[in-house]
Amino acid sequence: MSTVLLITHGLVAVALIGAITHQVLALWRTAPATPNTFFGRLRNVRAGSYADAVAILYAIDFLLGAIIYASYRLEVRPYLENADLYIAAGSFETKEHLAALGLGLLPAYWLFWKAPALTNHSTERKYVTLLLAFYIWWNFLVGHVLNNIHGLP
Amino acid sequence: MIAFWDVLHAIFAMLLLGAVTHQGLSVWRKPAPARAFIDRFRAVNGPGYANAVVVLYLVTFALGCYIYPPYVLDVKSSLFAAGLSGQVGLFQIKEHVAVVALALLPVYWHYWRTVPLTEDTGIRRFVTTVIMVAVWWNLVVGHILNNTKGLV
Amino acid sequence: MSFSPRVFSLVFGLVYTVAHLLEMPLWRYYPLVGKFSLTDLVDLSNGPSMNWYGWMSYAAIAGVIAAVVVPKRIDNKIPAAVFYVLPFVILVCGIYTERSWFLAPPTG
Amino acid sequence: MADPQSTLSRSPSERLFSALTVFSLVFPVVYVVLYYNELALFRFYPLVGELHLNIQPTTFGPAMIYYGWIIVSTFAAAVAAAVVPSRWTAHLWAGWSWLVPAFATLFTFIYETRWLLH
Repeated sequence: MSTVLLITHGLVAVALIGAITHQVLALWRTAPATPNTFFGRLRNVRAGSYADAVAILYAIDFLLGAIIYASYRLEVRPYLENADLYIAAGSFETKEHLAALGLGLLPAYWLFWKAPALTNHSTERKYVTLLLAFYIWWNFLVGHVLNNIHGLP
Repeated sequence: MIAFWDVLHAIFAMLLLGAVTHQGLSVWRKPAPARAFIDRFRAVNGPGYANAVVVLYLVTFALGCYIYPPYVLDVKSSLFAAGLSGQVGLFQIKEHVAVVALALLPVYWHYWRTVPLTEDTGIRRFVTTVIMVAVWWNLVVGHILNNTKGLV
Repeated sequence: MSFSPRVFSLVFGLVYTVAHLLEMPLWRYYPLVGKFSLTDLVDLSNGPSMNWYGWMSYAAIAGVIAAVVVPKRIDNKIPAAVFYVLPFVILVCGIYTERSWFLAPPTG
Repeated sequence: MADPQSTLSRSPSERLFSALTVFSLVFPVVYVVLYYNELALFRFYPLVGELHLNIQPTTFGPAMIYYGWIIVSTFAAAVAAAVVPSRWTAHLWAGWSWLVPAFATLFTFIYETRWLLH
């Protein structure tokens, strides 16, 4: 069962990383995107339209992660400690904390995009979105590396 | 070091999944204004993705070829010894599914970039959908196997 | 001289399937010892052999030759319906040869 | 002359912005304090699938206090966001809403280097 939840966690993360990467690239674009190129299309999106998707996907992915975290704690963490893989264990700890900090950032993130009253806070919006994107990418990479070292049963 | 290539393979697979899913869903969409998020996800310019899908597929495929020997030596033998031959069989099928999409890549590109979009819409839609499903199958199977035993 | 993507896809898929069904790789790779061989190195100390690259090599060579050699008028005669069938041919043959992994665990 | 700000009732956007800023400031600070000091509201023992307020014997398996950190941080941040009057935060720089989480992130990386010294 945790394999199914893990794969789902991974697939939701793929959708989440797609949405936040589209948004960040569009948000931080300085020059106009060159049309008809892959990278140009990646950035040539309406950044605001991703806020709902990112918030919902993040919440779902956090919940899935929180559920399978118990299996990780029972199966993977002891393996890492017995195998002296402390950097891997420590990396996953940062993943855990960054996921929580991202959850705490979600209201600010969503409101900076959605609340009409906050439209003039473009600088804050850029940094809040960038920070959330960093959390998502970091957790995605660390999650992959850890899963490659030792999976869930 | 092999773990680096494995994660790189996964990242390119993810980019490929994004591009081919955008295009794959767009070929089944009837022209209409796109308001909801999933509609905008599908209301993309299909031809614009063909080159990206071909390049991303070849890079992902090449990375897969590179990490395949360590998989045979390390993972396949362990799974077989552990009696998980069903999972080994799943990965064997992943090989063939990868070749199905590889074989279709030239004709996929042909129908997107050479043939006028008003012609051969059926085969274009079918070939694009097959490649999309193949990429999804291989990504999920790859993750299942990686979860069972990784490349270290 | 032109290169026909349709002919290439068709020939690549069919040759791969035949090479795979007949267990006939152009070359084999032995990852344990890092050796390439055109023949089957029966000596077990070489570890497992990988034939997948060899099947694809046959398919790629045949595909490229056909894509260049086959004239345009024949290429145009290939019905698009062929590409509705080709994926299933490759896949069904692939699953058929791998069935033993699911039925009775194979010996090697 | 009376300060117009204090006499006028705050607009919904100001209250919203104030609550948002407070939530974003309080959550990371509370969360970091909790995990740095390993303070647990409750402990979840996945091996036996039980929640406990107190520490259980080792036969219960490893204890997880992550869930508690999340719940307490969210609750504290929400209460603060509801309670803190917007006139206190009216002049607060909006950038704190990302800078404080950024500092919390930096602290997390520094703190987790402890695993390197294992």
